[in-house]
Amino acid sequence: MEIPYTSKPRPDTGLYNAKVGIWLFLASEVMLFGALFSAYILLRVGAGEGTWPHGLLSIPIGTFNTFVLITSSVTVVLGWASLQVGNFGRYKVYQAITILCAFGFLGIKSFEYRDKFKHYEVWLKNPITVHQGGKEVQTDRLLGHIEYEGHHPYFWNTARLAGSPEIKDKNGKVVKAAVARVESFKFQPDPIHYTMSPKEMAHAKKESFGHPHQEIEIKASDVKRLSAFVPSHSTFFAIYFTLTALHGLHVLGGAIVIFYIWGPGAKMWKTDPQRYMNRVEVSGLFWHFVDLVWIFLFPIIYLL
Amino acid sequence: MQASAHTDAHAHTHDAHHHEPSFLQKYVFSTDHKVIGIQYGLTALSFLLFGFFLMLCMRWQIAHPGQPVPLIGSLLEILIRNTDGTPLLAGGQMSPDVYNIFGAMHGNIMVFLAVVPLAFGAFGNYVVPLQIGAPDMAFPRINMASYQFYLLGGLTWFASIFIPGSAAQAGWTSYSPLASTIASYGQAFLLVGLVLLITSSLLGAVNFIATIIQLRAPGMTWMRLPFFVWAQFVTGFLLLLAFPPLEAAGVMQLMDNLFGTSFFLPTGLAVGGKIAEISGGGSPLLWQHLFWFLGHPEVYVLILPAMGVVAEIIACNTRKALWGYKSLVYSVLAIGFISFIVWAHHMYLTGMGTKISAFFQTTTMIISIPSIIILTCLFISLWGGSIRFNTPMLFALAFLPMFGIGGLTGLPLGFAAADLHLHDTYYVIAHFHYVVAPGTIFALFAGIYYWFPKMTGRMMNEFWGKVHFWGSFIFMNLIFQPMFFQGMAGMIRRMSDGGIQYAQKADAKLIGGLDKVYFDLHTVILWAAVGLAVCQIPFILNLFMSIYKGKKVTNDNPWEATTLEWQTPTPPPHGNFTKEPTVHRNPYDYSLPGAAKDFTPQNQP
Amino acid sequence: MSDHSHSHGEAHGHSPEEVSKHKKVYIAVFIALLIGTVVTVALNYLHFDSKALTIAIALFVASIKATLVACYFMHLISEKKMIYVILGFTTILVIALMVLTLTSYAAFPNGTVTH
Amino acid sequence: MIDSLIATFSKLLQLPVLASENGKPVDELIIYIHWLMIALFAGWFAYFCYCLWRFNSSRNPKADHIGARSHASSWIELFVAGIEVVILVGFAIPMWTRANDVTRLPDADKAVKIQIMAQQFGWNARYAGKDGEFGKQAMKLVNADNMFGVDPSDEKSKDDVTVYNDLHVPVGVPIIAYVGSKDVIHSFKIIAMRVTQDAIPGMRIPCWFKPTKEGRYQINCAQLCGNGHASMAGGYVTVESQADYDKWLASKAGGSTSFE
Ligand code: HEA
Ligand code: HEA
Ligand code: CUA
Ligand SMILES: [Cu+2]
Repeated sequence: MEIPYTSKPRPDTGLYNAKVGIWLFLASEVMLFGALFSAYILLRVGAGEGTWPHGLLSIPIGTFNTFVLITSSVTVVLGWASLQVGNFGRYKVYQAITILCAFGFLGIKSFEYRDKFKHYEVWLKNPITVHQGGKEVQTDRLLGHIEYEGHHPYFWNTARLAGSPEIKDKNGKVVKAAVARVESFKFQPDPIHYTMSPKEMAHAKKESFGHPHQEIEIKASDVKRLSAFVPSHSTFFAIYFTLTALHGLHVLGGAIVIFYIWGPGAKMWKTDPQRYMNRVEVSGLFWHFVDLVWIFLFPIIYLL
Repeated sequence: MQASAHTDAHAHTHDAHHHEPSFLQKYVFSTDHKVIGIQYGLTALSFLLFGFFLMLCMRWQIAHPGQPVPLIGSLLEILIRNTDGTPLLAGGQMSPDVYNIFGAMHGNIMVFLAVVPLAFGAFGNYVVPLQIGAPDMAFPRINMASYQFYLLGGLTWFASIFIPGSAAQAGWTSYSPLASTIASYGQAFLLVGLVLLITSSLLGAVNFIATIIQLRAPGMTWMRLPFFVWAQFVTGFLLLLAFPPLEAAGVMQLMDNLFGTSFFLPTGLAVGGKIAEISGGGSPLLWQHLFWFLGHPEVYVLILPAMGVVAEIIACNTRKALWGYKSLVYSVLAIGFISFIVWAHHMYLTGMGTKISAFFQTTTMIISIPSIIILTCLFISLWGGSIRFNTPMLFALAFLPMFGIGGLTGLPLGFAAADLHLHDTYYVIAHFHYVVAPGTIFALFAGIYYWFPKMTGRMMNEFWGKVHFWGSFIFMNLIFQPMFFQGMAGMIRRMSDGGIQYAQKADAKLIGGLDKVYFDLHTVILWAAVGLAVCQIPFILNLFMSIYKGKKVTNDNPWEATTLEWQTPTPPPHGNFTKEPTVHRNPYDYSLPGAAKDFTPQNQP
Repeated sequence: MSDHSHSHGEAHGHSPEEVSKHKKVYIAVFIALLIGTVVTVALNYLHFDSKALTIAIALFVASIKATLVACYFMHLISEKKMIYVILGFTTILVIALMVLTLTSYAAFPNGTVTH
Repeated sequence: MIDSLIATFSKLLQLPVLASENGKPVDELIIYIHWLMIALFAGWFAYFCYCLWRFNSSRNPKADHIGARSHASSWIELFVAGIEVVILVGFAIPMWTRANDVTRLPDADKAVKIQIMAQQFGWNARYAGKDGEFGKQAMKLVNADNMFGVDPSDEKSKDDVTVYNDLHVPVGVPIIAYVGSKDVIHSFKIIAMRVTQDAIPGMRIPCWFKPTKEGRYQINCAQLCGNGHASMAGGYVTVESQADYDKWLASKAGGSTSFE
């Protein structure tokens, strides 16, 4: 006996197997992202005054990426619709756009990530005076960029400032080279801090527009805590990176599947067109779901 | 349909179209649900044995604090090492760390690597497509991937015991912050393995549900499904929808452990006298919520397939229809649904307010009603039967009172006020072991004895089966019954010394120390556990020897059952049925008035 | 499980006219999604004084967009009953997860302190 | 009559000594539920054994397709779906009021208040001192020498008393314990008082008990908290007369405990 309903729908349910499968899978995905969104809400509601970073992500980039993803979503359905009328060439073109969009999205996202890894917050032991929003402000928490020996380093944290000794294994071979201690570093503070309200932040940005960055020297001994915008910076970045990375993995997975069906798997269009269309539809459903998740992700992490 | 000779010939011509499959294709990378089912079964049984072995070491430690583990102590000393390479079992004695490691691994292995894969992966895979008259699962290759992810996850856990610092030691519940404060990669291995296992069960669940929805044979309407299939169907949904939140939680805890985030770590945490270098701002309770959101449905994943197996065997061996088939089906659906909203009964003692705990107490009481209905239906099914006491039936019958004890003792735990005293004592241990060990495990034994002839064409030995049954039955009760008393008296679980420090410190003026009897019971339990182990030897021998030496079955339906799996050739060929079966009747048409035989198969017009 | 001629399953079941009608719907939805995005972002730059209002608007627009995607791109508007059942349960459960978890935090007795 | 039944049952079930007022409803609840459980089990088990004997295939070679039917079946169905539901749910509702009794906090003004801070592997406690009020506390003041985050500049904190593993409480007075932890989750449990409260880092959650018997009791940790979980048994509560308690409190100097 062969497995039935791989391409034709079962009469009483009206569905073919893969369609049932993908919807079940998506149901489980709903629970997965639902749990993460719950965690987001909880951490956010539970965050103390002035500890939840906001306004640190680039809204224009996020918006652009949203457009990219929406576009890819519409090309998927249009491609599938083209197959419905037997227009394989049209389908090929539409899906090519989808795949390009997918990788475009990931490219932009990785660019954003990179930017975060060398953007810092420093908590000082004693407040200092800096320009913020056109006036002099006393503060012990600064955002900004580090310059050290002419580089903008990635991933620094408090421990990095203290350096680390050489590590040798049993045979005396050096497994990890010594890292030199940092005495002091240059810091270019941003004109804003997330402890400001959105309005104050917008104001500060406007005021400082066109002014060059001021540069200060910070002694390592004055630093209470230093962290790049990495997951351990705060629960905000923790959930930001977790959610977007998981979403990114879905984008990647979806793109690979769509590419496989589009390229090497396209032979099936000749042998079993109905099943081929089913595959396109099913991969499309997954793709729309990924888009749908982003529709919620974008406002809650970029805007709120 | 009973003519095997004819089928064999057919199967052969059918196969001739394809290449003769190689050994690898046939047994290792098979996409045949029956082979995958057997793979699941053997792997899960091995893990079951291993989980039991860990527990034997622990029971020894509890009964003999400070003494080396006999026989294998020195071997363990070599194998299990600290992060700095020193042995964790100095002189073959289990340190508290090792006790915690074994405890956490026992819980995790038993639940995720032994019972679920056996009940869902093995029986579900082997039996469900046969019972609904399908040629295979809806997605055979995904089915294979499901097993492979399971194996990989299991091996990850197994391997983690031997890494420096050894495996996870924060209990199977992995509560944060404890799980994030132990200096070993054990917890990370546990979480990675967990993600693999969740992937496996996700693939499995999608496959099962899609198969049951789509591949039922003509005439196999929903209300003609054998109860076992219903149980698996609901179990599939539990796995599908309850596991993802744990996956999310697992990923977050992995981030906490490896990338220094603070999802579950609050501000101001100070471990070992130092303020932790973390951002803080997280919530330890969030982990508990996400864990138990899975945790509770998970326990029904452990029990529902077992109930399914028992129902099949009882119907067959009483030679009559199950009483209240519809009530059974609706109850199992109700359990499935309600099990998602009772989870916080594991968290009463976190101190959440009266209103929310009233809500969870209500749902907990409500969910015991469908369980009672299921059990009652099975009991009433006995009435008017003609009961055959073969080995599968003995195990199935024993399941009923054992589950009854386990289930009933769940009730006091379900009330926040009573749980105040019983929480985290051996009473809880006894409660759930009554459901999972003499409950589920007995049902699984029953299933093995029952379906063995279908898988191999030979019967298992009845005499040794009965020895296995009576030995297991007696020793199981000797192990778990005393725990109720210990727990009620206040003995707390997860004590590496069996609670002895309470007694030692009990100077004359101290009120409420534990009496010596409760510690003496440790010895009883230890020897009962050893007895239980010995009683498994006849089973293991019987299982493997019967494959070659067992009595050959004389026809495809040795138990004279009605469901479709018995209407195939033995063992069923690739593709299962020689021609698509058509279903004409209810699943349990035993002893129909006026019928020629006392059973009428579902595909008989 | 009424089966109209609408079913997407049947082989080449769609007449070209129908498909071009569908395509128009897809394009319309696409434009609606773009507009929705622009609206959310624009509103965000207005900086309402009420934080709750900002959140409510953003989530409202997002829900509309999500509904559009689900209904039209994913064809949920004309899907089979079985799918509705599955998704219905899922929705209930995900809401239960969120609501019960959050309320249980709110329900601690008086005197509970959380940092 | 009921009381002596309860006392006998308490022994039969191996319930440990009870030394608090709040523990009484807990024990009674446990006992009532066990009566119910035993009744259900005994009934079903008797029926079960009867079936196995009566419907053995040698005694009853021909099965009946339907089995229990007509009157019998509908009666049993009614009995099951009806009685058991009623007992359980009907039982449940009065129990919630009990649950309320157990967890509803007594009037804070009339109670002795203690802050508990669990750590691996022991119990810190802080008393409000003579003035009956705790000094101000803040998270940001928490450091290695000041684990309760007490504001030393606050007058009210001057007479606060902190102890390690050695608690004293007066008999016959409600005690409110605000339970927290500085590292992992522990659980504050005094078995004879029937009081249990998880100690969760980042939270401070109140629970209460009202001791009725003077003497020394052990504090147990009921939540897995690491390799010292089993030996986290060094904490004691001494229940004594009000006078002794006052004397003890006065003998303690103020200040705050540090980590280790
Ligand atoms: C298969 C597993 C399984 C099953 C089915 C159940 C079933 C139930 N469980 Fe259990 N439970 C666990 C596994 C299971 N549990 C585990 C593993 C834990 C501990 C986890 C941990 O902390 O590590 C736990 C812990 C646990 C707790 C938390 C305790 C604590 O930590 O303080 C609670 C509290 O409400 C509870 C309640 C219940 C209830 C009300 C049921 C109900 O569904 C039971 C309903 C059944 C009945 C009411 C029986 C009816 C029978 C009859 C009426 C007939 C009787 C007569 C004869 C048989 C002759 N369970
Ligand atoms: C499905 C779940 C399951 C099962 C089946 C078991 C089975 C058993 N468990 Fe376990 N247990 C747990 C789940 C389970 N347990 C969990 C979740 C915990 C809590 C952990 C924690 O604290 O975090 C726990 C904790 C726990 C404790 C408490 C430890 C403590 O708190 O300190 C104890 C103590 O005695 C115990 C004992 C046993 C025993 C004696 C069995 C026996 O019943 C074992 C029976 C097994 C067999 C008889 C083996 C049969 C094997 C074969 C027949 C092999 C055949 C093989 C081939 C053919 C290859 N378990
Ligand atoms: Cu502290 Cu267990
Ligand atoms: Cu539960």
